[in-house]
Amino acid sequence: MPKRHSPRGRHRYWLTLAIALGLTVSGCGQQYVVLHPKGPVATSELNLLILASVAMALVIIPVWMLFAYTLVRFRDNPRHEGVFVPKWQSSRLLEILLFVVPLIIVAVIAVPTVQKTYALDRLPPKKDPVVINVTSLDWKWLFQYPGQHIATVNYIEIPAGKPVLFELTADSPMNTFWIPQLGGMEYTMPGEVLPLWLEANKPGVYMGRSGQFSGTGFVHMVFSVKAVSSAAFNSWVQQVKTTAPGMSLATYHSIVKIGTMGHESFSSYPAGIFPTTTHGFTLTGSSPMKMP
Amino acid sequence: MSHIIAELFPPSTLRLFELIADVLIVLTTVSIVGVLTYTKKWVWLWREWLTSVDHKRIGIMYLIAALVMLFRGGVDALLLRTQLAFPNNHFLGPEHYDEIFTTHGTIMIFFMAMPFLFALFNVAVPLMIGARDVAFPRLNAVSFWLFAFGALLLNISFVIGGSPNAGWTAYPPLTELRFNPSVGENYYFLSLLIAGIGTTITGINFMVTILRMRAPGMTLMKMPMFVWTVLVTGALIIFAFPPLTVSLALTLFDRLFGSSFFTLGHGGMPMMFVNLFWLFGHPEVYIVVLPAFGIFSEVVPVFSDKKLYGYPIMVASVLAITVLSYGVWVHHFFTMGAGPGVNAFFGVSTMLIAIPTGVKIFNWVLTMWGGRIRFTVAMLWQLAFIPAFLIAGATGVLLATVPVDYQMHNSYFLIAHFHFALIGGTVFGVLSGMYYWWPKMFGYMLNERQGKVAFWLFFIGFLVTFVPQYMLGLEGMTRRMYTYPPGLGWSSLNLVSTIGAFTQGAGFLVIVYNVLWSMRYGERDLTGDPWNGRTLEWSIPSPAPEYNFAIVPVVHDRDAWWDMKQSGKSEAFKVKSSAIRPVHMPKRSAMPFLLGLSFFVVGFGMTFSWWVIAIIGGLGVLASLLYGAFDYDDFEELDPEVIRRTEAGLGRLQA
Amino acid sequence: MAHLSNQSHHAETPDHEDRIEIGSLTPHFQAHGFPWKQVLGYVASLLLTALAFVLVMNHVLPPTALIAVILVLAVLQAMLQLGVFMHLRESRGSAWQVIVLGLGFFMAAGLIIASVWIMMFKAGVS
Amino acid sequence: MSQAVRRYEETEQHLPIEFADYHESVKITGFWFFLATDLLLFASLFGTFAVMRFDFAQGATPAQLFHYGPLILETLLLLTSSFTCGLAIYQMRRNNQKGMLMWLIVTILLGMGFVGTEVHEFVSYVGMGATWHKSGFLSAFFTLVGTHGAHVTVGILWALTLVVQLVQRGITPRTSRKLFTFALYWHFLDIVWVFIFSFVYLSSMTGGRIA
Ligand code: HEA
Ligand code: HEA
Ligand code: CUA
Ligand SMILES: [Cu+2]
Repeated sequence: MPKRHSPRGRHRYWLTLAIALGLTVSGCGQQYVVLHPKGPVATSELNLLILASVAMALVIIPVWMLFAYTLVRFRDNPRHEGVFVPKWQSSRLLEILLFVVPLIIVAVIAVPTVQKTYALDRLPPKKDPVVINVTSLDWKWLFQYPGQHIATVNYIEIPAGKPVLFELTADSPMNTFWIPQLGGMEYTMPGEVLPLWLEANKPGVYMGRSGQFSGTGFVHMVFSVKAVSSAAFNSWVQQVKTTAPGMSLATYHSIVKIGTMGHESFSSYPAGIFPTTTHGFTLTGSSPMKMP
Repeated sequence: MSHIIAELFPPSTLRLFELIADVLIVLTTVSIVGVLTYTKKWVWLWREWLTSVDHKRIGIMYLIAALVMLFRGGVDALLLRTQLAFPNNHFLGPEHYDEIFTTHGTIMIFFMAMPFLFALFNVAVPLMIGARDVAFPRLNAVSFWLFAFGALLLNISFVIGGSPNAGWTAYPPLTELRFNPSVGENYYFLSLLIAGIGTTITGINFMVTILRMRAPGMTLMKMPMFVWTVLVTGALIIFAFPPLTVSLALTLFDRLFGSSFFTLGHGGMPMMFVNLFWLFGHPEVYIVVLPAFGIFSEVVPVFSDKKLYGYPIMVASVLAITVLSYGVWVHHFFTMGAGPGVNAFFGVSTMLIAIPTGVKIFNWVLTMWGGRIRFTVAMLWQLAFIPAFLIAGATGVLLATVPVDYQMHNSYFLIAHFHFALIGGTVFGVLSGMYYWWPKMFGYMLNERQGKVAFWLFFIGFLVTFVPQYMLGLEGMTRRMYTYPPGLGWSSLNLVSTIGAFTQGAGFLVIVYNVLWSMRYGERDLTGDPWNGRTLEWSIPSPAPEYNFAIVPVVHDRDAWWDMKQSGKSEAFKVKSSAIRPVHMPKRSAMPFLLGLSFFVVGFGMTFSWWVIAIIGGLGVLASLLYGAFDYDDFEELDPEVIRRTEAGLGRLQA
Repeated sequence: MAHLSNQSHHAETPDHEDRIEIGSLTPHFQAHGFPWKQVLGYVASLLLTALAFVLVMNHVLPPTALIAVILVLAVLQAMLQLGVFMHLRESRGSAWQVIVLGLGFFMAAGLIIASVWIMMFKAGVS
Repeated sequence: MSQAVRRYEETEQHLPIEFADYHESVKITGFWFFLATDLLLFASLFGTFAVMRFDFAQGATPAQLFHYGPLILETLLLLTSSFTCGLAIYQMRRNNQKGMLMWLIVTILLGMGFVGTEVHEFVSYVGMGATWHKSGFLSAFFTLVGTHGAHVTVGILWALTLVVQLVQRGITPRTSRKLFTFALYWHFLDIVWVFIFSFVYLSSMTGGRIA
């Protein structure tokens, strides 16, 4: 397993830089959710963002300066004086330079991009993650905890410090599942189940939303994520199991109906509403088709 | 009867602001119609314009249509921005908002950017390569009318039946009948299919024109840079539009004929639509930006008084961009989880495009280096493009960084990226080209002072609109939200952005004023070469005569006209009376107009599943095509005497 | 190069660059005697087709290999049609269609292969 | 005068009639480019089919549908029509109007036979309940093969108008160019069919499947 995080020291250095950047640009604020990660995935993505931004700044700022200088120095004046080389149109050295430097910068971004793309695709080798099956519906989020056999709508609780594996699908038009402070988004699509793992570093409440338009109620596809200690998580599960109502197939069908919903929890859910095989998935979700 | 009316005018079409805009357009049309009737110019309009196959006329019609559509799409943008100015705003409801961003995106890309570019293709390319017309003049008119009637079809959706409302990308299953039973999406698919046929023909037409009709001596490596970019744009079009056609047609089949391509059940596979759409969609963004690059490569040398720096490298990078741009489409759906192998491959291929693009940027700066820069309006748009496009490109590279895209996808960061590219690249480019070639099109100049006011308003407004949107993206605001609650930190940035949008609107109004004022008072261009140009279009009078070149020029140098002026041969370019020969000219034809109209009827009928109407339209299509097939009388030899008289009238005949 | 246009006449002298480039790909074309080329092309195409059918009908190879073989046969057949019946290399001036069609085939293959690749998805959850 | 120009003038006399007129020859170039876009159109449909070829849902599978009989017949008809079309062009270049027309009409008849067989095939599928509504696979199959069939149908109609024009006007640079472009179109459809029978039909009859 390759190291997924950069050494602490450099990490903090970049973070400070980011914060300084954020501060100067727009005034500091926690509202820059992407810049204030609360988990390893989001942090890793932010680090890459910063690396790439710095690399881009190294290109852009010199070019801007060169450009501004050119405009001032070579502007036409009434007496047409100054350097004037109307036929100058090539310079081998310059051309090689202008090709090689961007190539290097692209390489500097591309190599970690490839590394991280692979790394973030793999669950960290910590033992058994919490699995949450996510189904996007019009216009609400249905969460099932197959390990705990409970279900919730529009909110989840997760244990902090432990990876959570989300398995994403849809019984509706597409959406994306996004909790900016924990990490990037992934699509929920009918007929496919996509995995996404995230983790919260410490307890807190994080906003989640959909990033893919799915109709008039799409803005209401927000959910909250409450990260709590493992113990608190277990007792929450127990509480849901004992106090919440069960979900029958009829309840599920009423949830599927178009409309928005508040937070709900259920002590059980009917079998088979989350697909185990993909393709040929039916709308009701109740009779997933076998791949031939 | 009443049910037909209810179907045609459901409540959702009664939308105040759209109506205002449409009323404005209708009023303009009516007043034009009135003036025409009053001055008995109907016949003139039909004979000289609607049935014209002259590339210069077609170019001007494209230009007018594009400006109208820029207004239309711009009004949409202002409505969007007004709704988003404050949290929990109730200016537009969700249904209305969804329809507006959809039409805004669709109109701006397909019915503003593309026709604006085609306007400039038509106006400039044949003149730049010393040709009498394009390769297929009649098909050129067909392209235009398919575009125009396609645009009309989309535009009537606001008034009749209901608008599309699922974004310009129209992902199923949201666009499937089950979730979207109104006819709006039918309008979207059909209008784009119809316009798409026209676009494909344009692509072929200009490729063939450029490859087969250059003046003698103009080898490929002596072609003006703009011509090169049009050539590769043609290649992009002919390879990119078929996937679009297929993606649109298949969804339409699902909707109208009950197939199961992208449906929720029956083994439908919505992601295949996404795949096909972006197989087109990514090349499309280069289709709209490469010609803009070409325009800059013409404008910069002229106003720097200097040869284009690094022409061969420019050509090479254009070709590289073309080829690469086919291999990157997955970057629009990294987050659809095709796996790390796929994502890494397409992430890296996307980044590679930065290199040839960068080469072009450097070359423009180096072209100015050591020149004498004149800050005309055409040049100002170019100068604004460079810093803006650098930001667009840099943020594009951030988006190509796969894990970063997981956080940025569909956020306002993306919205800001592509407006920087589309406005900073394409819109600045076409406006630069419009100011540059205006005298060649109309024979008079646009007022420079007014043009500069418009430029500064638009440019500053543009920055004020879209820079805050990058920050909104980092704050987690996603696109296509009709409203947002307070307390997320989004409010003030949104307000700033809205103010910027209205500033752009003001800039646009000044452009309109600039055009109208100059029509009356603008300085006439008597020389045909007002900018001290370098390419062949400046060697002939403004506006160009019907036959373009009395005598086809012979090219010896890359900057052909510049070379003639430098070597003192421009006088010799005056026409020798005895050298004038008859010119093979295409004849005007009603077929293109009627074909477009028939397609419109087909589209309208299919939208409502009124098959009788659709079949009538189909018969019209067939009849037009048959007429075209059996019409052998479609060109004439222009009498040398006419040419002699015209040239003499322009003072261009050698004694 | 001389100033061609000065003595230019519409029907006779090159008005267009490609007419000067001509000779780069001259048409080979035969109009006398028996159309051997066409007949041989037809026979060859029948043979290729028959081969594909026979291979599949008798399942001579494992499926994957079989599919590969018939695709190769299809490509050969396409080249045959292009060469024999479509006179691919004939043109007046440079044979631009060779380049454009070549690119087209390349893109078409890329489109199909890449689409299948993309749609295979991650194999489950790791 | 340069060597290139001289070479041009030498070759011009040897140009086949459809290339003889400059303006007409430009149209041939254009038609080739059109074929390139049509190629991509079919590629998009092939891609769709490739991706959806196992999405049978509750619908029929290839094993239940496809049979060698109609497939062999269709293939033979189309390959032969490609050959006769080639002969028509051959006669056109020899300026043999009668021969040209005869082969052209044979081509049309063979094309009609092809379309008829295909329609029959489709009708039998639908009779078995395998409509394109049933599954993604059937949608993709009918659309890909149907688009090809529609192209052939358009080709037949086009050829009919050409017969009229050729009878009316004889073999001129213009009519010959039109026939030549028709021939390009026709052979192109033959190529597409080769890929259809290989990739759509035969591949699914190999007994296995590539995932
Ligand atoms: C004119 C239009 C245009 C142009 C030119 C571009 C150019 C680029 N675009 Fe953009 N893009 C769009 C229009 C455009 N884009 C649109 C409309 C969308 C969204 C559609 C939608 O979803 O609705 C989009 C979306 C989009 C995405 C998808 C994001 C997402 O949905 O999650 C990505 C991701 O990779 C991307 C990347 C790029 C890149 C890398 C370039 C590159 O070509 C940029 C290259 C240029 C430079 C990099 C600057 C100059 C270079 C140098 C000075 C050299 C040195 C530089 C380096 C070493 C890096 N674009
Ligand atoms: C070339 C393409 C192009 C251009 C030029 C523009 C121009 C503008 N765009 Fe647009 N935009 C897109 C292409 C383009 N856009 C696309 C493809 C989308 C995605 C759609 C989707 O999600 O599907 C999009 C989406 C989009 C959004 C996101 C909506 C959302 O996701 O919720 C926003 C929001 O700010 C926006 C704003 C603007 C603004 C302010 C302008 C300004 O530049 C406009 C300038 C204004 C004018 C030129 C108008 C002038 C008119 C007047 C002054 C008359 C006033 C009269 C009356 C009000 C009656 N655009
Ligand atoms: Cu910015 Cu904390
Ligand atoms: Cu892209």
